[in-house]
Amino acid sequence: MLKYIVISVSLILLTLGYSSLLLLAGDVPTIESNAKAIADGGVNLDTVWVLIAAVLVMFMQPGFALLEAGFTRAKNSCNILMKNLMDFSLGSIIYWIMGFGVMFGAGNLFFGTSGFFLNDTGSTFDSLSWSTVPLECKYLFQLVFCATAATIVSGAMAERTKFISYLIYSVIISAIIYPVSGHWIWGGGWLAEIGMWDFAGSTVVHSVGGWLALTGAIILGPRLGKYAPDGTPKPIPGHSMPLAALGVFILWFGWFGFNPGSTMGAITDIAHIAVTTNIAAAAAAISAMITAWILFKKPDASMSFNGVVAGLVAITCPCAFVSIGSALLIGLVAGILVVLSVVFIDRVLHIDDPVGAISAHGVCGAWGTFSLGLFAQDIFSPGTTGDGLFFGGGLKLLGAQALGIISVFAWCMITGFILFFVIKKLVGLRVTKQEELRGLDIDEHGMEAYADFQIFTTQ
Amino acid sequence: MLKYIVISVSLILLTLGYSSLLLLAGDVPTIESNAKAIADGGVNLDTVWVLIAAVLVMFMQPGFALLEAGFTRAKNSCNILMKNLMDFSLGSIIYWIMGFGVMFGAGNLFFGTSGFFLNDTGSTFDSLSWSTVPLECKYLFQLVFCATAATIVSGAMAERTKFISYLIYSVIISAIIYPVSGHWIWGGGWLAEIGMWDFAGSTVVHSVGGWLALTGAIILGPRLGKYAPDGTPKPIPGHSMPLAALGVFILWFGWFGFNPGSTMGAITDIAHIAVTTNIAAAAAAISAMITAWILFKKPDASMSFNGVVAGLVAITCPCAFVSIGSALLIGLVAGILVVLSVVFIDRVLHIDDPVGAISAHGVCGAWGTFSLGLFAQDIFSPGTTGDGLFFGGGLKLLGAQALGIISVFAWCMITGFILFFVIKKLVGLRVTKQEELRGLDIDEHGMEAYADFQIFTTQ
Amino acid sequence: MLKYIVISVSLILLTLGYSSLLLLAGDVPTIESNAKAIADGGVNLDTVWVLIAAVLVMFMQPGFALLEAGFTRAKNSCNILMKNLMDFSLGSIIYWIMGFGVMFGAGNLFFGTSGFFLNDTGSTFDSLSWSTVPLECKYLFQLVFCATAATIVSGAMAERTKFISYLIYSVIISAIIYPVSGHWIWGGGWLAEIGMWDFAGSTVVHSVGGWLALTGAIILGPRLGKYAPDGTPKPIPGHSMPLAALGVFILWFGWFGFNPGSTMGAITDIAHIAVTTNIAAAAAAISAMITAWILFKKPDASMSFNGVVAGLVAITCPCAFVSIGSALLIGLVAGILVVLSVVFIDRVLHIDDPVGAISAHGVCGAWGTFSLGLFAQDIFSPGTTGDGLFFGGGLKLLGAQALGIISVFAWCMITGFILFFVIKKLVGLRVTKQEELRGLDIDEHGMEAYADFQIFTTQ
Amino acid sequence: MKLIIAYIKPEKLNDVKQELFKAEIFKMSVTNALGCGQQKGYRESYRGAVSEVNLLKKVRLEIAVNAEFVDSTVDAIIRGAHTGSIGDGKIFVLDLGNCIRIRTRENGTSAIG
Amino acid sequence: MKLIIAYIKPEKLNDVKQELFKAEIFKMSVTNALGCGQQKGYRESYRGAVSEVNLLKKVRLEIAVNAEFVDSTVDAIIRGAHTGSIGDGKIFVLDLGNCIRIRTRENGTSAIG
Amino acid sequence: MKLIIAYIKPEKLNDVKQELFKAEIFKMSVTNALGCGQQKGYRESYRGAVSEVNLLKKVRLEIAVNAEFVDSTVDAIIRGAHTGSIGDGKIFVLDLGNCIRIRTRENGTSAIG
Ligand SMILES: Nc1ncnc2c1ncn2[C@@H]1O[C@H](COP(=O)(O)OP(=O)(O)O)[C@@H](O)[C@H]1O
Ligand SMILES: Nc1ncnc2c1ncn2[C@@H]1O[C@H](COP(=O)(O)OP(=O)(O)O)[C@@H](O)[C@H]1O
Ligand SMILES: Nc1ncnc2c1ncn2[C@@H]1O[C@H](COP(=O)(O)OP(=O)(O)O)[C@@H](O)[C@H]1O
Repeated sequence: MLKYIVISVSLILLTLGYSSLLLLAGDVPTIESNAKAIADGGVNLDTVWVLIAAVLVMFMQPGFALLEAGFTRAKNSCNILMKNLMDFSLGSIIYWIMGFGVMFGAGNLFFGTSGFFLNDTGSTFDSLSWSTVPLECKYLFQLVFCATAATIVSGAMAERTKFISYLIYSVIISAIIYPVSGHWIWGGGWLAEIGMWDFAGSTVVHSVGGWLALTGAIILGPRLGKYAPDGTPKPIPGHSMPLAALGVFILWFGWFGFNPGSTMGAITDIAHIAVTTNIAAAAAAISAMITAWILFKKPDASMSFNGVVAGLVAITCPCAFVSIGSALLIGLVAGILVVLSVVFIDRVLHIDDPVGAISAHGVCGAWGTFSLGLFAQDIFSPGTTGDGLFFGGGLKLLGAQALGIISVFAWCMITGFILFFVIKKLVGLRVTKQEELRGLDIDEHGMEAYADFQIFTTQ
Repeated sequence: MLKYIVISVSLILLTLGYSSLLLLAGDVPTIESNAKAIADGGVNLDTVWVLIAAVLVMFMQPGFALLEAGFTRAKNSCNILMKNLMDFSLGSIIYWIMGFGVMFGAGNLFFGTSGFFLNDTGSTFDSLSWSTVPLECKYLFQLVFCATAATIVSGAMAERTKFISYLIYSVIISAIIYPVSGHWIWGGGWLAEIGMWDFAGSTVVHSVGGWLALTGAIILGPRLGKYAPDGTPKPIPGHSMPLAALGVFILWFGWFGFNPGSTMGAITDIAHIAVTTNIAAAAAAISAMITAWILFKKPDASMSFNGVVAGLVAITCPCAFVSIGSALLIGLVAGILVVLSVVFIDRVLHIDDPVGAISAHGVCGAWGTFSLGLFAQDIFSPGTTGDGLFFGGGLKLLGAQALGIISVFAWCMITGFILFFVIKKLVGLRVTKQEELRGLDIDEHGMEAYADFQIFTTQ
Repeated sequence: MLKYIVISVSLILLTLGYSSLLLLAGDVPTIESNAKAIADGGVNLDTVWVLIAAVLVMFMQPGFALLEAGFTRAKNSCNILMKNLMDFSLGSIIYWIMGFGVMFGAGNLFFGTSGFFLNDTGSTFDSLSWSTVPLECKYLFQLVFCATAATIVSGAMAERTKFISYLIYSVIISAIIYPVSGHWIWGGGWLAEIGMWDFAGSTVVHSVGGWLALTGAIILGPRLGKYAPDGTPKPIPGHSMPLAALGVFILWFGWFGFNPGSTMGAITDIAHIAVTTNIAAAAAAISAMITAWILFKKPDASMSFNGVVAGLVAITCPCAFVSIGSALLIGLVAGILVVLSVVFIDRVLHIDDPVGAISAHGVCGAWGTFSLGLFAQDIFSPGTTGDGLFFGGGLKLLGAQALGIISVFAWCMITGFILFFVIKKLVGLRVTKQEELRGLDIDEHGMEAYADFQIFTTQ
Repeated sequence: MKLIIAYIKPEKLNDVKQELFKAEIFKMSVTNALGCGQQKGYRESYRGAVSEVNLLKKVRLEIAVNAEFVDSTVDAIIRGAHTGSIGDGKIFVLDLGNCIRIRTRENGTSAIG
Repeated sequence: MKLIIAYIKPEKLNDVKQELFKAEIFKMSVTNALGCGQQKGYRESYRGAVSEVNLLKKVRLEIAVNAEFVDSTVDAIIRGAHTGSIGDGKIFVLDLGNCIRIRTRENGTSAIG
Repeated sequence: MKLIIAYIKPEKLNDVKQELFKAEIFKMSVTNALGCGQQKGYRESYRGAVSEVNLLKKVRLEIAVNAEFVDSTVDAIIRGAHTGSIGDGKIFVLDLGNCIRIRTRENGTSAIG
């Protein structure tokens, strides 16, 4: 490690921002050399910030893994952990090969057609040129977003999906489905043109994950024993609330990379974004708890955990454009919404989503995107969104947001159904009844998650 | 996300630190424009650092949650997790509405009377003007400190406190109790005037939490079965040492935000602070282990975990003002103290503190605050604390520290007793015997933490 | 906290990088004052980055603790957690007293002979002078590396080693074994002279841990029941795959401090390093899974977890010097290698390594170091490694790498055998049969890790 | 009085309980057990080492009934647990000498229900 | 020889053990069980779906004694476990044909103690 | 028909199973249990509070056999579980009134195997 830099230190210093150090040591500093050094230092700082933010978002992977594992049964834990590990691993490679190019590479209004393997021929990544950080830093930051969208689906399809089928799904979402709609909004595509805004991805990331989860859960059907013959939902309690709680806290922690990091530069706006993010999560945790308390007579812990995620998902789109008070309201609504949505999907639609992914990411992602049209205030980022409906900005922004929500919903429903249908026909989507009863760990992975413990498998 | 910045990039650059970039692009840089750009870059860097530090401290929430969950029984896990989640959620909102103003807003020597809702009329937050970061960044950093104080109490009151009562407690501490004594020391109050120092909050944060925990545990009384009729303490083992250990490691990790972040600016002092923090924790872990080994004949893991926390709490006050060697000694003493204190509180006082919060935070917080009066050395932060007793500075600093410790103790004991007494009268503080036996999870939350496992409930 | 800075703010500003702020406020900025402020700001940024990186690496401690705890039986969990806690605690102190001096202090080609207690007489730490950060920051960053090497061993020796013996081992590795070979490569020793490169420590850190683990596991012998009388290996499943998975994700997260942080300065290269690190881990996770799938007919989760670690270990040496594509290949090979190695060590050598530490750290550390000789490309860090074999650079680099691998292997095998042999003679290395059957938690620590659960101990 | 012990497939517990309730048997005790019988186990492998698992998860019921209820209880269990495939389980019937209700100290046949 | 099986409330295990020790019964075996009896269960809900839990946690004791100890054993259990409220539990007494100590191969009444 | 209940040391389960298989006993049921017997327990302390643990982990076997197999079963268990040290365990033999195979409704001696 060391010698490398001993030798190359002057080179690095010269090219990467400490020219001033060398100058002090020998050359005489000039106004121009100072200006250059300042600019280089700024790039270094931006890189440090965006890299750290990316790393925080990467850490959301175990957050999702634990939340999903905790909300499902012990006999399927290895399986859900492996799915979470593998979608990130496969995604890392596929997004490098193809996804990043499709999303941000130069192309048309619908998808990028260049920039595969991070191949940059100069203007390939103009859609990201507003950030000063190196291309690889941009790739890493965007990759962890892609992985977030991908991993959401595993929760809704938990405890019954074939492992190999999940791997195939994983590749397709990272290569095509996520990057294409991402291109529409962040890659210079048609929704951006129309004036839709999604600061850190309520729609781009979370709704995409949520709606794909919806298609997956529909095609799969519910877990054995989830619904009585008369349709009454039966509880299938998750096996570890401590793991789930830890998962939720990790997600909250990682979201401080997700939202503030989406500036992709070290500007003081990150403080405001962090605060709106935090207060929305807090408000949603509380409102979800209260809603559950009213509906079920008890403050259900799992619903409060979903509340946190719901608040975070909702504020992801508007975090940079709304006041703290608005963020609190957006969070409050998200917390109520997620509980009602979980109950509705379970009791009325009879779609079995073990972890509430559809509600937290799909529904609250849509709510968050929509809420920007209501609560946006021009003062927070002058010259961007303009004011929302509640602040006198009229329906223009709201309309664009609604169009964005609907288009992405349609895109995901169509591609999701096709994808899962094809997988079902080709390799099958669901394990056998016997495998489901015994647990996917034994049959898919040949092992148990908790070998020293006695696990109930009465359901 | 992207388009927002594509449009506003020049605005941001101009106002937030990359003026140099623009200048390079078009305008000619001047000495003044360079100086401005340097200052702006410094603010950006400060903001990045303080925000990251705040996020690390925020992550201490699951640290506490896991430590407390691990040290208590499986049948109360949902409950303790919910308490930890909710004190942070409620705190986030209350501290924004009121707590931050009471603590740092302009007011008198005893409490702030302005700055509610972060409303800054210019000189409202003069007490924090020494830091360059945006007000919202200061709020976030201080909020996570408040939440730390609040969450300490849940551990000492675990396994028997009514959920609703805990929520009420939570609101009051974040709104009043913590901010008031905090104002005395950090908000320009009377203890600061007198010359008491508490760099990162051994007293401001930890002792406050610890002493409130003490009042709570006294008023509640011990858990059923904790003491034999003759007063002999019986072990009620915690249900998961791995979760507790993870909690402790997370706390250690988060403390690198807690202490070094309290510079509230990116200065090289953070290295020294990080090192003193780390070595005190290490020393305390070892000395707690050895003390337990001598007393109980075995190196009790739970005591070593408490040792880490004790060392961290103790070094929190003096971390910026003492040498590495002194930090090691302060940690060593803290590790011994925490074990003796746990045993004393349990065997002699018969106060039931399931997780050792009173000892680790109250007692070791006091010790850490006191130790500054002994070990301070002027050279580390010239012109601040001056030298402590052991370095020829006499008793002046020690006296101020002692006064601070006592005043905050008195404040917490009085307000704590009043608060818990009132709650007890109004809504009750403790669950019924039947609920305690069956576990708070089932009766307070209607669910179990480990649905697939068979849990012993023979105690 | 606050007052300290209120008073000292001008002092700090003057000395630590915001001279520009003051200047703006009063003095007139000059080109020189600007240049000075830029340089100071650079040092501040470097310090922030390296400190954060160090903290991320520190967090790898619970990563290892959970991975090792998860891969072993519930009855030994307290023990393995305590070992992980104590090697870091002891290491923090010993490395300050002695290890850091032996590794980086001025001395000869084989070890440092000065710089104990961080005592710097001016040129003591010339071997680290290429980094601008304060000495204490360097110590902290290097300490967490040392602790990583130390903690690797606990996994391979798990479930049968006496606690006190492990503590002794821990002190010796942090004081002598790790620092000496570290000096050879990073402290200006003979391997650096010869032209061996190890960017972030595939050999310096991981192989050292891995080879010591090998000697320990050999001297200890296998766990009771690990091998049938005819030598057939029997499975002794780990007790918690969720904890293990979380451990692995934490390691992956922490590695973004480990590798990019090894620049010990905030330069844009960190983006490239982060990306190579990530893609190698991803590739290795996938290739390990596929290898296990082919060999055992099922995608074993534990092997995929080892795969992640293997990929990270392998890329640690070459991360700054190879392309993304090369990193992918290096990871792919590491993932295959780790599975084959685990199987070989288990089935053929009959050495019992419960967590696969020898394979993941020893073997893949060697592979990573070797791979640099194949894949290095001068363009990534001009003037350092030069090109490797596959890029036309011939065998020179490869030879130096091979020599480094072999020398460190020899050093560790010799000192490891001596160390464990001496400990065995002096205090004994292994617990009794009865203790091993009942579990180390009860006999070594007098407690259980999962008091509320019923644990199987049929093996 | 008789003591009936039944080993059934875990996932059948609910069905068996329903059938017992229908047969007006409301009292029972349940434990987890591992069973070895005609049902084939499965292979588990961990890190390449393979083991045959032939102890499969079962649920053990213990039901004390007065002699005249034995048949209806056995029938109810069979109705709930029967799938026709190997592993369905066994029912054992033992003589029960006495039965005492702790709460009231009643004993004999009146204490059972 | 008799085999005594008792179901008690988990939190009463320690008291029962004390009483048994006082009655000089030092040997016993304990398992966890779920019991269904007169004691009402409780409602659990998870994410809005409700279930009636009527299998409550119980502890199962198994104690083999010579015939002359049956009464004192039963009395001891009742003394330890009795609270007077529903759910206190049941004691079953079965005939025990033989008892063998593995260590010494002794059998019959001398092997029991 | 007889019902054999055996308490053994957990680590002996595999050996006992092997011996039973050799003796052609392929059916059994296993539960975890805690046992109190001649074997001394140990002291556990948690945060300075001490408790005597005298309930030690045991494995409980339940094996229903036809009368003629009782001896060979008991012998097999002893062969597998015997170490000669305190704590080796006990075997209890009870009369079994009836045995029913749920899958086929067979009962009596033919249902046992
Ligand atoms: N002779 C026996 N002794 C003890 N338990 C038995 C015996 N026979 C069967 N069992 C229990 O019943 C379960 C089901 O037995 P199995 O032979 O698989 O069922 P089936 O006869 O329906 O195929 C076994 O797993 C075991 O727990
Ligand atoms: N007939 C029975 N067969 C098997 N177990 C029984 C029977 N009756 C009671 N039990 C066990 O005893 C426990 C206590 O029974 P319950 O009727 O609630 O007690 P009580 O008679 O004191 O009210 C039950 O939970 C169950 O485990
Ligand atoms: N009278 C008994 N009633 C119930 N269980 C018993 C009885 N005697 C022994 N046991 C069981 O057998 C186990 C071994 O008994 P112990 O007396 O320690 O064995 P040994 O006679 O070989 O020394 C005990 O832990 C307990 O589970």
